[in-house]
Amino acid sequence: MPVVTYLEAIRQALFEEMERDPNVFLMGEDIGVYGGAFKVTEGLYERFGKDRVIDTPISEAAIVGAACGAAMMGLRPVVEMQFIDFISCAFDMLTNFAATSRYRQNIGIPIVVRGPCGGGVRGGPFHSQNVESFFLNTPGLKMVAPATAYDAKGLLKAAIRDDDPVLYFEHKFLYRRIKEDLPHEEYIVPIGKARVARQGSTLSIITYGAMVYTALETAELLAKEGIDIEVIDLRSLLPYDEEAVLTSVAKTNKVILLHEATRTGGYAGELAATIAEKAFEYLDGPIVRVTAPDTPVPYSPPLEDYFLPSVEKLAKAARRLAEY
Amino acid sequence: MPVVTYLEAIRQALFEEMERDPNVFLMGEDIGVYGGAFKVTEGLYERFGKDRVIDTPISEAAIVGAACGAAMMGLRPVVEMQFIDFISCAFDMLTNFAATSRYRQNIGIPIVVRGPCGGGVRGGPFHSQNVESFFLNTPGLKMVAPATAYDAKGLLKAAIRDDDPVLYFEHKFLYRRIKEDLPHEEYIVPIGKARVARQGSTLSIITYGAMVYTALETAELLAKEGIDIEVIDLRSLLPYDEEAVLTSVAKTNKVILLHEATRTGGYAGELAATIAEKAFEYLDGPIVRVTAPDTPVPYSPPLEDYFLPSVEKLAKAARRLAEY
Amino acid sequence: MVELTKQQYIDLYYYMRLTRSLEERLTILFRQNKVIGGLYRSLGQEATAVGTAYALSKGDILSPLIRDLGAMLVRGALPREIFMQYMAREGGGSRGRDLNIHIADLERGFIGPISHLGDMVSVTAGLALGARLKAKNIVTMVYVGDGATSTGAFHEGVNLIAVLNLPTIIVMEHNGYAFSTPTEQQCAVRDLIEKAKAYGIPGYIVDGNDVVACYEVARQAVDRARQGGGPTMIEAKTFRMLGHAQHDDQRYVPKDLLEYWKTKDPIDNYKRVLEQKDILKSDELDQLDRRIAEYLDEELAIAEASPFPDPASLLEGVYKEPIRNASSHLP
Amino acid sequence: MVELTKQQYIDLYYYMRLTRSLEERLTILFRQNKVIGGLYRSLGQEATAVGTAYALSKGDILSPLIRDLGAMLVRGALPREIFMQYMAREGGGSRGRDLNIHIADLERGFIGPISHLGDMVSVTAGLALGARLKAKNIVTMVYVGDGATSTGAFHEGVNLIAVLNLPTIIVMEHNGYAFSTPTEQQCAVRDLIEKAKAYGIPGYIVDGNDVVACYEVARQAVDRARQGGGPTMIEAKTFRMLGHAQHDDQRYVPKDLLEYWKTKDPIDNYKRVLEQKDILKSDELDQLDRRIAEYLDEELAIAEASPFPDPASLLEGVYKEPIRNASSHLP
Ligand SMILES: Cc1ncc(C[n+]2csc(CCOP(=O)(O)OP(=O)(O)O)c2C)c(N)n1
Ligand SMILES: Cc1ncc(C[n+]2csc(CCOP(=O)(O)OP(=O)(O)O)c2C)c(N)n1
Ligand SMILES: [Mg+2]
Ligand SMILES: [Mg+2]
Repeated sequence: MPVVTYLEAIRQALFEEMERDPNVFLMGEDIGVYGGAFKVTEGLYERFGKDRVIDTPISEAAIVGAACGAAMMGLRPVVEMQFIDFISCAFDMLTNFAATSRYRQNIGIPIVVRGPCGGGVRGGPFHSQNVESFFLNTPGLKMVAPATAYDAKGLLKAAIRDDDPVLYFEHKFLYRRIKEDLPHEEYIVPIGKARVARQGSTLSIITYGAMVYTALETAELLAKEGIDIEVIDLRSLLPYDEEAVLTSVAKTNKVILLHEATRTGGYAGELAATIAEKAFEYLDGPIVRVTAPDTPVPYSPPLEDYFLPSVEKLAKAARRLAEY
Repeated sequence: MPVVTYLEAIRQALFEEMERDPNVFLMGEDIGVYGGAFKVTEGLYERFGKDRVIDTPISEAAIVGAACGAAMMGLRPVVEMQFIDFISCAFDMLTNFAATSRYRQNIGIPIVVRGPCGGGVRGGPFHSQNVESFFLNTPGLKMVAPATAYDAKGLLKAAIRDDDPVLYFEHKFLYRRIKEDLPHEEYIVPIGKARVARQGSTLSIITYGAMVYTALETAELLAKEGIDIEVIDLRSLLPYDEEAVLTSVAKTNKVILLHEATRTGGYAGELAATIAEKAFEYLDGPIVRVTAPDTPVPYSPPLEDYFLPSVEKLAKAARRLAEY
Repeated sequence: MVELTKQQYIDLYYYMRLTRSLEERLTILFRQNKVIGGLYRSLGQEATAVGTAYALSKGDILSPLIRDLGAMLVRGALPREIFMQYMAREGGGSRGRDLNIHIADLERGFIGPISHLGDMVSVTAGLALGARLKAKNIVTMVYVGDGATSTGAFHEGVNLIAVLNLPTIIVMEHNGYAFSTPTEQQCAVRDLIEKAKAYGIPGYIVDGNDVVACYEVARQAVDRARQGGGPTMIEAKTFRMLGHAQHDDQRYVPKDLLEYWKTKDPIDNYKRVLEQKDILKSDELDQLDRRIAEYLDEELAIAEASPFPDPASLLEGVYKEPIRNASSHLP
Repeated sequence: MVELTKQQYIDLYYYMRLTRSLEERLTILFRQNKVIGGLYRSLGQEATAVGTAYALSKGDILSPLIRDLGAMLVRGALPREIFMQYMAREGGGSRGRDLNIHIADLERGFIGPISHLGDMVSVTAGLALGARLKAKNIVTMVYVGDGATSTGAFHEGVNLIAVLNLPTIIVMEHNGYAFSTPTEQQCAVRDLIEKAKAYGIPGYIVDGNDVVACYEVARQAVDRARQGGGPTMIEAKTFRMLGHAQHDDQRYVPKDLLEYWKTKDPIDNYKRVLEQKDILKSDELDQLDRRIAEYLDEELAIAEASPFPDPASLLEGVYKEPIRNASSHLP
C-alpha cells in the first residue's frame, strides 16, 4: 500500500471519480493550469482538459451558482474555494439556492464545495477560518471534515456520489503533515458515520479535523496518569453520527467537546444539546467545551498558538473532568 | 402613556435617535419615499430628508459596506434589510469586514442592521427566515431580538448607541399584533440583559422573539395543571445574559430551550452547552429543545402551522419534562 | 428578419391574453383571500415575457422573474398549476413549499427561481454549461429586472456567462421601477444595455411592449447562441402598470407616466396589428378571449378542488435520503 | 494639465524607489524566515500605486490592494510599520492580529483592506458618504485588481458610488494576471475601462508604468471629485513582474511578455525622465538611493527590536467593552 499524504488522498479521490464518471468536473480559481493554490488539483487539467477542469473568474457566488445549474443537468460539479474563508461570498447561493432546491422544486443539487480550512499556518483572519457553524442551521446541506488521508479520500468520493450538496472541509495544516498507507482497492467512507479513533473509559473527547490529533496526543499523555480517554472523530458534521456520540457518552459518562472554531456558536453547541437531551441519564459530569476563544483568527505566532486549542489546555480540562 | 405597536416602537426609536444625534442616518431599499416594505420608516424621509434616509440600489453587500465606511467616519448608520432573509447577501461583509475591523485595525464599526425576521405570515422559504445562527460563531458582532414593544424601542436605541455592529431582528409577526403602553420618558434597554417574562418554579423555558408569547401561553395553560413555568425572554442573543439563564436553571432545575429557527445548529445549542457546562449540578432532567424541524420554512398554511413550534407541542414537552 | 406564421402570430396573442386573464383571476382570488401571500402582476409587461420565451425551442430552459408568468405559460405551465401555487395547494409544482411561480420542470424547460434577486443568472449559466458538457445543444434564458441588475450576483453571473461564452440570453426587463425605486436611483445609466459593454456581450434594446419585436430580437439571440455565437443581453423597455404587489398603490409613480404607458398597452396594440395584418378579426379575437375564459374556469375548478398539502409530508424531500432525527422534536 | 514642481518630481521617484527597496528587504527577510506568511511583491507596478496616491491631499483616504505598498508609503506609512506587520510584531499597525499591509490610520488617510476581494469598494464609498454627511470635502480612492473586478462586491460598490455620485476614485490595476489567471479568462473585455460604461462613470486608461501619467490622471479625477463632479474609474495598464506571492514562479506567464514589460520598468524609465528634465543627475539619484538604503537599515533595526505581541492581549479589542465569559475556556 503506497504512502499517501492527506493532500494527495484528496487528489486521488478527484482523479478516480473523474475517471469513473464523466459527469464529474471541477470549477474554481486557479485550479487548472496552476493546479490550485495548494496544488490539490495538480495534473488534473493535463489529464482531463479544460472542459472538465475549469479556471473561473474570482466570483465565488457565480461559481457555486453555475455548479448548481450544471448539477441540475445531471452533472457532478466539484467546486474549489481557494481558501474556505471565501465561501462566505457564496453563502447566499449555498443556503438559499443549493440547500432548498430539492425541497422546493424536487430537483437535487449534487455538488461538492471543497476548500482548505483551519489555522496553524499563520494565515491570519481571512485564511484560517473554520466555517462549519455558518452552515449548520441550514437544512438541505451536508458537511464533512476528514482528519485522516483515508477519510479524506473516502469521504470525498462519498461526497461526489451524494445526491445532495456537500461542503467538504479539508484542513490545510494536515495537507502535507499527514501520511498514510491507503488501500489499493476502491473504498468509500459513508457520510454520517463517525470513527472511534481511540478506545477509552474515563471520558470521551468528541472532535473532528486537525483537532483529532490534539485529542489523541492528549490521550497518550494522560494515559500515563491513568486517565483513559476515548476519542471520537466525527468525520461528518451534518448529518453527524448521533449514535456513536451517545454510545461513547453512555460508556464513559463524561465528555469534552473539542473544536478549533471559536466557542460561542461553535459546533460543540449542537453536540451539547443532543447529549444533554438524549444522554442526560448517563452524564456523570458537566459537558465541557474546549475551543478557540471568541476572537478573529490572529496572525502572529504567539497569538495564534495561544488561540488554538492545545494539548496543554485540553489536558488541563480533561484532568479536571476526570476528577469530577 | 400612549398605546404603541411593536412596529411603531421601532419607528419611534429611529425617530428619537435621529433627532438626538445628527450622525444617525438610514440606508436601505425603499425606505425613503415609500417608507419601507412594512412602513417601519414611514415619515422619516419627510422629516429628515434624503441625505439621512437614503434609498439604495438592490445591493445588500454594498449597503452594509457603505454603512461600515460611514461608521468609520463617525456616523451611526442604521441599515434596513427589506426582509432579514436578504442579509445572506451581506454575510461576507458583516462577518469579515464589520466584525473584524476593531480587532484588526482598532476602528470600531457602530452600525445597526435591522430587518423583519420570522414566520407565520405565509412568506415562504425566503421571507420567513430566522438568521441568528448564521452569525453566532462570529466574534465582533452583537445580536438582539426584542419580543415586546418596550424592548423593541429600548433595544434599538441601545443598538444605535453601541460602538460595535449590532444585528437587530424584529419579528414581522409581532409588528402590528403587539401593542403596549410605552413610557413618555426616554429609556434604553441594555444589550446583554434578559428579562424574566414570568416567574415559575417547575421548569424554565428560555426563548426570545415571537416564541416568548408561545411560551407564556403555554405557561398559562399548564398553570391550571399545577405546572409552574418560568419564562426567560433573552432579548439579547449575542452577548446573552448567561447569569439570568443559569439563575433560572438553578431555581427550577429543568429547562426547555425554545426557538422558531430550525433545530440542528439553532441557537439552543449554545444555551445547552453553557447550561450543561455551568449549571450541570442543578439539572434534574434533560435539557429539552423545542424548535422548528429541519426543513426550509414552508409556505402553505397547513405546512407552516405544523412547522412552527406551537403551544400544543411545547405543552407536551413541558408536561413530559415536569414529570421527569 | 424572422418570418412568423399565422399560427405563431395567434400564439403570441393567446399567451399574452392568457397571462392577463389568469392574473385577473388571481386578483379576484386574492380579494377572496384565496391567494395566500403576495400577488405580483405583470400588467403591461406581458409582451416581454411572452415574446422572448416564445423564441425558445424544446429542450431550452428559462428562469423567470416574478413578473414572467407569460414566459412560464409559453413553456407549457398550466393555469391550474399557477392557481394551485398561488393558493398554496398540494398540486402546485412546489407542493405548497414555495410560492409564486417558483416551480420547475426541466422537461418543459423552466426552473423555479428563488427570491434573492440576481442569483438565477449564474444558475442559468450553469444549466447551459452542464448541457454543453453533456454535448446537448440547448439555449438558456434568464430574466432580471432593472433592480436586480444592481446585485453582485447578476454581475458575477453575467461575467461568467461571457467568459465561458455560454448560450445564455439575459433579458433585462426595464419596467421603470424596482418596488418604489425608480431606475435613476438604481443605477447611473439610462439604458440598462450599457451594462452589456462591461461584459463584452452584444446588447440590444427592444420595445418590451411589442410582442413581435421581443420575439424577433430574442429569436436572433437564440439562433446565434445555438450556433455557438454565445450570449446576448436584451433590454426590454416596458412599464409596470400596477404596484409592486397588491398592497402597493404606487402613488410614487407620476400619473402622466402611467397615462403614457397606457397608450402602449401590449395587448391592445397587438390586437390592432392582428386586425391590420388580417390575421384575426375583432370577433375572432373575442371568441378566443371567451375560450380562454372558459379554459380558466375549468382550470380554476380543478385547482380549487385540490387539497392543501398534508402536514405529515413536511419533512419529505429535504434530502434524497432522510437524515435521521430530523423529526425527533415533532409531537 | 497639472504642473509638477521639482520636489514633486523627486517625491515620485523617492516613493517608487522606497517601495522597491523596502520590498527587496522584505524578500531577504522572507528567505530568512523572518517574514511570516506570504509576501506579495509589486515589482513593476510601483508607478501605479505611487502616482495615483500622490494625487490625494491631506484628509483624503485610500484603501490599498496587496500590491499597493507604494500608495501606503505616499500616505505616510513608515517602513518600520510595514516591516513589523510582515514580521508579525506588536508594533505593526494591527498588533500582530492581521497581516500584509492590512493597517489603518484615518489621520494619515488609509484603511486596512480585508482579503475578500472587492469588499473595500463599498467601504471606501461609505467613507466618502460619511464625510459628505459630515460636510467634509474629502476624496476617497480604492484599488482593485483585474481579478477583483469580477466580484459581486466590486459591482455593487461601484454602482452605489455612481448612484450616490460620491467623490471616490476607483483605480483598476490591470497587471495581466489574477494569481495564475490571465485577464482573458477573467472577463471578456480587453480594456477593463469598458466596465466604467456600465456605471455611467467617466473612465480613463493610463500607462500604469508611467508615474507622472498616473499622477496626472488621478489628480484630474481627484480635483473633479473634490469639486462635486463625482467618481472616476481609472484603468492602469501595468504588469506583475513576479509571481502572485513568493512561492509562485509564474511559469504560466509567457517569457516574451515578461521581456516586453521589463523594458517598461517604471523606475528605470523614470530615472531617464528625471535626467532628461534635468531634475536629478545620475549621481544625485545614486545618492538618494543610498539615503533610502540607510533609512531602511534604521527602520528595519527598529522593527527587528520590537517584540512579538503578548498572548495575554489576545482577547483585547474584539468589542469596545469586553463581553463576559469570552475567556472562560482559556487556562
Ligand atoms: C437580494 C434581494 N434583495 C431584496 C429583495 C426584495 N425585493 C423583491 S422584488 C424587489 C424589486 C425588484 O425590482 P426589479 O428587479 O426591477 O423587478 P420588478 O419587480 O420591477 O419586475 C425587491 C427589492 C430581493 N428579492 N432580493
Ligand atoms: C473573494 C476572494 N476570492 C479569492 C481570493 C484569493 N485571491 C487572493 S489574491 C487573488 C488574485 C487577485 O488578482 P487581482 O485582483 O488581479 O490582483 P493582483 O494580485 O493581480 O494585484 C485571489 C484569487 C480572495 N482574496 N478573495
Ligand atoms: Mg423593475
Ligand atoms: Mg491582477
